[in-house]
Amino acid sequence: MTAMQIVFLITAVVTLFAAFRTVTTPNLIHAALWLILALAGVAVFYALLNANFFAVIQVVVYIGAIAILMVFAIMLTRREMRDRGKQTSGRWWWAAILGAVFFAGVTWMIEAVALPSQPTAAVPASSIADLGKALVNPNGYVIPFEVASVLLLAALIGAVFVAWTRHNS
Amino acid sequence: MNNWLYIAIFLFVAVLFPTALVVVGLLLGPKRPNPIKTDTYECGVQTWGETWVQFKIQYYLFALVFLVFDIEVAFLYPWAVAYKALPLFAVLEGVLFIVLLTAALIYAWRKGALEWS
Amino acid sequence: MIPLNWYLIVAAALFSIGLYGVLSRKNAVAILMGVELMLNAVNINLLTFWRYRAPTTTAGMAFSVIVFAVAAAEVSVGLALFIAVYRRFKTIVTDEIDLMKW
Amino acid sequence: MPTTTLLWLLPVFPLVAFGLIVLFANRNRALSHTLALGAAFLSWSGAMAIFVWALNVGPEELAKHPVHSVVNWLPVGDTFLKIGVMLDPLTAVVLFFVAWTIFMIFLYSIGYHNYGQPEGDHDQPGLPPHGATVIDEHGHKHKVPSIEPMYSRFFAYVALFAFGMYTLVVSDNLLTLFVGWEIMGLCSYLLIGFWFAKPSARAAGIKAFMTTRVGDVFMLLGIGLLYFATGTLSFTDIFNPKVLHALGSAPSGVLGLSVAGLIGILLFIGTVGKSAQWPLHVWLPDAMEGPTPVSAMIHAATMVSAGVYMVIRMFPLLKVGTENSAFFPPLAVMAFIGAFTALFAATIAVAQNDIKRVLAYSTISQLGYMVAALGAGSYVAASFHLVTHAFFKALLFLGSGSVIHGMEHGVLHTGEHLDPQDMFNMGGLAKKMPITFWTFVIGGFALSGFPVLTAGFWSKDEILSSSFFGGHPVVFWTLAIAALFTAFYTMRQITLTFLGEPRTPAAEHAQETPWTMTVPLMVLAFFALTFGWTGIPEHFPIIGGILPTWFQEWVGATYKFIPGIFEEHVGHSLLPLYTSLTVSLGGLFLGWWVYKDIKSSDPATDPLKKWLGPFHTLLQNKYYFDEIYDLFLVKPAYWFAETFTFKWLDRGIIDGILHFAARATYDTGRFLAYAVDLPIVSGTGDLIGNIVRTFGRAFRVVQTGKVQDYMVAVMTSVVAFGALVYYLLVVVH
Amino acid sequence: MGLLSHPITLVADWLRNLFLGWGLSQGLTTVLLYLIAAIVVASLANGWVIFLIWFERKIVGRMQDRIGPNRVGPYGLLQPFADLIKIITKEIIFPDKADKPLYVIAPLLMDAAIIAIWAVIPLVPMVGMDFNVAALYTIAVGAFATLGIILAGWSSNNKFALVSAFRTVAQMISYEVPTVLALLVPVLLAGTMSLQGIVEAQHVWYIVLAPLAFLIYFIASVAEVGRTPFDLLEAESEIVAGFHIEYSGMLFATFYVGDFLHAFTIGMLGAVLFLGGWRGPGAEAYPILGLIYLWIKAFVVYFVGVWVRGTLPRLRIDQMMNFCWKFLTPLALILLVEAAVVDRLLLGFTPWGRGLVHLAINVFIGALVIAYARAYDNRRKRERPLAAKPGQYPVARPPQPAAEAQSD
Repeated sequence: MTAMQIVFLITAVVTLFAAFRTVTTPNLIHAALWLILALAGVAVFYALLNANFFAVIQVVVYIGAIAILMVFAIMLTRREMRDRGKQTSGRWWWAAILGAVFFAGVTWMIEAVALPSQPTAAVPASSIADLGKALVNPNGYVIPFEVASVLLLAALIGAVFVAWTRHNS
Repeated sequence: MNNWLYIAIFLFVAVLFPTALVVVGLLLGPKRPNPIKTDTYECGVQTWGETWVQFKIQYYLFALVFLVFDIEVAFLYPWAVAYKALPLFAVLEGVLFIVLLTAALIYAWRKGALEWS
Repeated sequence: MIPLNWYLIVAAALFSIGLYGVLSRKNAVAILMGVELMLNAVNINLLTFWRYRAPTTTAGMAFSVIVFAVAAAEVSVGLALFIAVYRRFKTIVTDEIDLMKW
Repeated sequence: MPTTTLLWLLPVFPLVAFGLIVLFANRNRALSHTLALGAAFLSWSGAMAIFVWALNVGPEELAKHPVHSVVNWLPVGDTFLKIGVMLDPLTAVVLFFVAWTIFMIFLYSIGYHNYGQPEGDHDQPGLPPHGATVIDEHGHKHKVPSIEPMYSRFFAYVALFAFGMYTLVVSDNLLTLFVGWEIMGLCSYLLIGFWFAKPSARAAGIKAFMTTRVGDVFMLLGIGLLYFATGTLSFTDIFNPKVLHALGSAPSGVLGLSVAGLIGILLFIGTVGKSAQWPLHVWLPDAMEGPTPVSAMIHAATMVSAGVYMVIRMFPLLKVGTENSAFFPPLAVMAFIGAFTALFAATIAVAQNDIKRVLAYSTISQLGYMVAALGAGSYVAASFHLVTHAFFKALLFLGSGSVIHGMEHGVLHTGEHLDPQDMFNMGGLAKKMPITFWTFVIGGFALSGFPVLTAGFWSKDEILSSSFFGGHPVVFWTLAIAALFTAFYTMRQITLTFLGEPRTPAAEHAQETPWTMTVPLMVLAFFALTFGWTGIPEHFPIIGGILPTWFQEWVGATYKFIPGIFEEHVGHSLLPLYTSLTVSLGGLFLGWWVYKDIKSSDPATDPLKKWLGPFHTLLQNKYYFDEIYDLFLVKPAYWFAETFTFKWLDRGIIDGILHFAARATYDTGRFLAYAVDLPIVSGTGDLIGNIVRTFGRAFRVVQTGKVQDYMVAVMTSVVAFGALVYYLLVVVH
Repeated sequence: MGLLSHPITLVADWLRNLFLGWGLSQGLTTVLLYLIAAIVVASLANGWVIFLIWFERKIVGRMQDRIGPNRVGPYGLLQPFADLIKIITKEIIFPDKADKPLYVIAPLLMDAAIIAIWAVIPLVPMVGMDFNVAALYTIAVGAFATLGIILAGWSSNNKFALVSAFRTVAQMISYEVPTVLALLVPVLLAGTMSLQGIVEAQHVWYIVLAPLAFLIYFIASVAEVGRTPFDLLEAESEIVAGFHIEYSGMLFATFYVGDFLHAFTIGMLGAVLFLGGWRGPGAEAYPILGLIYLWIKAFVVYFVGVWVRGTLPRLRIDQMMNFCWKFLTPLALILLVEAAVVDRLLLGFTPWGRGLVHLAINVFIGALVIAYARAYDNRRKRERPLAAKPGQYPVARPPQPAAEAQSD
C-alpha cells in the first residue's frame, strides 16, 4: 500500500462519488459542478499515469470549456434548470440494473485476465514532442490530425447553424 | 512524479491561504443577520422577479468558438513543442490545421455569431 | 505502483455510472453529462494501456487526443441541438420529445 | 534559364493570365489588362531572349540540331503520343514577329477600349460602347467615348488567343500545332462575336467558325492520315529523308496522288480555311465585325498567318508530295489557288468603302501571295512576306482602328449618325491625326511595295522573282497584276481617308488617339520599314549586297539539310524588278490621281463606278460569293433538313412506325393491366400489405419514439450479446 | 556553493539534512521541503499584494490628480494593513436562498487558482521545477478561476450577480483564446512548454522576436483579469460590483486580493515568457540576482497595466467582444503562422539574426494592422456617424427583471 496507491484510492472514491452525484442530483447546476469534480478526478488519474499533458488538457478542455459550455446550455434552457422535481425517468431501475450488470461483467473479465501491475518502461521525457511529431508525421497520424480539425470545423459550423438564429428568443 | 507532488502541495497551500483568511474572518467578524441585510441586493430596489433569468444565445456561441480553439490548443501545443525537430512540410501541416480553424472562426464571424448586441 | 486493473475497474465503474445517467436522466443536458463520463472512462483506459503497455510509443496518446476532439465536437453539436429543440418545443425533457413515434 | 524551359514557358504566361482574369480579376479592369499585358510582356521578353540566343547559335547549326524537348503525353497502345517544343530558324523568326505584334496589340487594346474613360450612359455588355456624357467645369455637356463594358472579358479572350498562337508556333508536332490552331479558332469565334448583341456580329462569328471548320476537318483528316502512315506527328521525325521518301513514293490511290501528296492537299485545305483562301475566304471580311485589335491580331498578323506558317512548316512534305503526284500536285494547287486568291481579293478590295473591309480583302490577297510563293516552291520568299506582312498589316489595321477611333470621337462630338468606318465620310484626317497618318502611310506603302524603303517591296520582290525564275510565268503575271491593284486600292484608301478636305463634320472633329494606341503604331511602323532590309538579295542593282541577305540564309537554312527541298532560283533578268517597280509606283499614282478630288461623302461619286459600271457592282458585292454559297450550299441544306428529312423521313416513315408500335404496346398494356395485374399481382400485394399492417398495428406500441427507450434496448442487447460472446469464447473453450 | 551564489540550494540542503537527521523518511522530507517552499512562495506572493494595493492606489491616485492614501503611516504605507484589519473584522453576510457551500467555495477557488500559477514560475535559475507542461498549466488553473466566478454568480442567488458572472465568464473565455494563441508563440520558439526551459531558451528576449505576440498576451491577460479598460462587469463607478455584488467581509477581500495578485501574476508570466525571466547580468552566477531581475521585469509589466488602468476609459461590451474575436484572435493566428513558417526558414541563423528578422516582420505586420484599423475606422465613421443606435446603450444594459424578459 504505497502512498501513490492511497492517493489513487482517494481520487477514485472522490471521482466515482462525484460521478454518481452527477447522474443523480436533481439540480442541474449542481450536476454540472459534480461533473467538473469528476473530470478533475480523471485529470488526477492522468497525472498519476505520468500523462502530464493529458492531465492539463483534461482541465483546460473539459473543465475550462466543455463544463462551461454545459452551464451555459443549462442557463439557456431555463425551465428545466429550475424544476427541482423528479429528474429521473421511470426506467431508471432498468438503467441501474444494466449499469450494474455491465460493471459486474467488465470487472469479471478484467479479473479473469492476468494484467501486469508494473509498466513495461518509464515514460520518455520527450513524450509530448513525440506526440507532436507523430501527429504531423505522414506515416503517423497526420490524416487523423487534419481530419480532426475538419471535424471541429464541421462541428462549429453545424452548432452555430443549428443554435443561431437572427431573432433568437 | 515529484513535479506533481510539488504541484499538489502547492495547490493545497494555495487553498489553505485564502481559507485561513476566510476562517479568521468568520471567527472575528460579527454575525447578526436580519432579513433586510440578507435580502438579495438590487441597488436598494425591492427584489423583483426571480434569479433564473433567460440568457441570450451569444453566451453559448462564444463558449462554442472558445471550445473549438481550446481543442486546437490540445493539438497545437505538442506540435509547437516538437516544432524544432519538424521538417518544413510538417510545419505546414500544422499551419493547415490552423487555417482550417481560422475558417471556422470566419464562418462564425460571417454568420454574425460573434456580434454581441 | 498501482496495478493496471485498478484503473480499468475505476474506468468501468465510471462508464457504468455514465451509462446509468444516460439511460435514466430526463434532461437532455444531463444525458450529455453521462455521455461525457463514459467518454472519460474510455480515455482513462486508453491512457492506462498506453502507460502500462507501450509508454514509448505514441499510439495511445494520439488516439486519446482524437477522443478529446470528438468529445468536444459531440458536446458542442449536441448542446446546440438541445438549444434548438428547446427553442422549438420549449422543453428538453427527452420523454416529451417523441415526434418520431409515428 | 535554359532555352527549352523558356520555350515551354512562352505559351504558359498568357494561359495563366487568362485563368487569373477569368477567375479573379474580371471585376477589376486595371488588374485585368495589367495581367494580360504582363503576360504578353513576359512572353515577349522570353521570345526575344530566345531569338537573340538563336542568333548567336547561327542558322545552320540551329537547323541541323534544333532545340528540341519532348514529353510523353498520351499513351497510345504500347507507345506514347509525344508532345514537345522545337526551335529551328523558322520558329525563331516567326516567334520574333508574333511576340512583337501580340505585345503591341495588347498595348493598343487598352487605348482602343477607352480605358480611363467614364462608364457609358446606357452601355450594356454585348454592344459597342455608345459614349458617355460628361459635364466639364463650365457645365457644358460633352459626349465622350465610354469604356468597353466587357473590358476584362476582352483581355481574357486575347490572352487565351495568345496562348493558342504561342502553342502553335513552338510546338514540335502537328498535334499540338492543331490544338493551338483550334484554340485560336475558338478565340476568333468569341472575339468576332465579341459584341454578341449585334446580330451581324453573331452571324459573322458563326460564319467564321463554320467556314474554318470545313478546312479544319480536312486538316484533321490529313493529320490522321499522316499518323496512320508514319506513326508519328513530330516534325523532326517526319522530315528525316527516309520517311519523306517513303511517303513520297507510296501511292495513296486517291486522284493518283502519293500519300505525301494527299496529306499535303488535306493539310493545305486546312490552310485555305484558316488563311481565308478562295474558296473559303468568305468569312474573313465579315470577321471585321469584331473589335479592331482583334482584326489586327487574329485576322491580319497571327491567326491567318498561322495557316501559312503551317504549310511552310510542312513544306518538305508538300515538296516530296509534288514529285510523283499525277494530277493534283499540292504545290501546283497552291500556286494556282494562291495566285488566283491574290488577284481576286485585290479586285474586290478596289471597290470596298469600309476602311476595314478593304484591309480585310488586301489581307486575303497578301496571304494569297504567300501561298502562291510556296506553290512556286520558295518557302523563303513565303516566310519573308509572312513576316513583313504581319508587321505592316497589323500596323494598317491598328491605324485604321485609330482612324475609326478618331472618327467615333468626332461622331460623338457632332452627334450625327454616320458610319465612322466608311472612307467616304472621312478625308483630310492627315492634319487631325498626324501620327496615325504617317504610320498609316508607311504601312500602306509597305503593303503596296513602295520601292527600296519599305519592307513590303523586298518581300514582294522576293516572291515575284522567285516565281519568275522558278518558271511559273502565269503565277508571276497574276501576282504582278494583283500587286498593281494592291497599290491602287491602298493609295485609294490613303487618299480617301487622309488627304483632301474633311467631307463630314465628324471628320473635322476627329482627333489623335492616346499614346497606348500611337506607340504600337510607331513601333510597328519601324518594323514595317526596316525589316525588309534584312532580306535584300545580293544581286540587286546598286544597293545589293550592302547589307547581308540575312533572312534568306537564316530561313533558307531551315530545310537545307533535307536533300532536294531548298532550291534557289537566281536569274539575272531585271524584268521582275522592273515589273514590281512599275506596278507599285503606277498603282500608287493611279490611286492618288483617281481619288485626289472627291468632295462629296456619297459613295456613288466613286469614279470607278462610272468607268467600270456593272463590273464595279459585281466587285462591290464580292462576286456574289455569299449569295452563291447561300444558293448552292445553305438553301439545299435547309431544304434537305426541312422537307426531306423532317417531313418525309421523320414525320412520315419513322413516326409512322413508332405510332404503330405505341398503339400495339398500349393495347397489350391494357390487356395485361385489367386481366393480369389487378386481380393477381395487386391482389397478392394487397394481401401481404394487409398482413404487414396488421402486425404493425400490433407491435406499434414498442415504438415509443423516446430516445432513451431505444438506448436501453441497444445497451441491453449489447450486454446480452457481450455475455453470449464471452460465454462462447471463454467458457466453452 | 557559497551563501551568496546559491542561497536557496544551500538552505534546501541544510533543511534536508536536518530533517533526515531527525530520522524522517526520505519521502516525508521531500514533502516537507516542498511544503516549506510552497509556503514561502505563496506567502511571498500574498504579502507582495499588500504592497501592490498600496502602490496601485497611490499611482492611480496620482494619475487621477489625487493624492491617494497618505494618512496611515509614511506615504500611507500602512493603509493596506488598516484595510486588512477592518475587513477581517467585518461581518460575512450570507444572502438568503444562497447556495452556502458554493458561496464560500467560489472566492477560495478563484484565489487558490491564481496563487497556484506561482507553482510553475521559475523564480531563479537552476532551482525550481522543470515542469514540462507548465505553460499549459497556467491556462488550466485559469479555468478554475472562471469556475469560481460562475459559482459566485450562481450561488449568491442574485440576478445581477448571475448576469454579471456570465458576462465575465464570456469575457474571460473569449480573451483566453488570444492568450493561449499568443502563449503558443514562445512555446514554439523555445520548443518546450516548461517555463524554465523557455527562460533558458531566451538568449534573445522573445519580446524582440515576437513583440506583437507579447502585446496580444498583455492586452488579453489584462482583459482576463477584468481590469480597466475591460472592467465594465464590475465597473465600480457605474454599476453594482458585478458577480461579487453580494459578497462582503473577508470573502469579498479574497476576490479583491485575487484581483491584484492576478494582475501581478500576469506581469510575472509576461516577464517569464517574453522578457527573459530571470535572465540578466550575472544571474547564472548569483541566482538570487535572477529573482530580483524577474521581480523588476514583472513589476514593469504590472506597472504598465496600472498605467493603462489609470489612463484609458472603459469599453462597451460589444466593442470588447469584437476587439477580442475580430481583432486579437485573427492577429494572434497570423502571428502564430508567421512565427512557425519564418522561424523554420531561419534555421541556422544566429539568435540575433533570427530576432531581427522576426522583429522586422512583426513591425511590418503591425504597420499593416494599424493601417487596416485606420481604414476600417474611417469607413465605420462614414457609414454611421457617432450616435448610439436605438436600443444600444453606451454602457452595458441592466437586466429587465420581468418574469419572461431576458437579461439583455
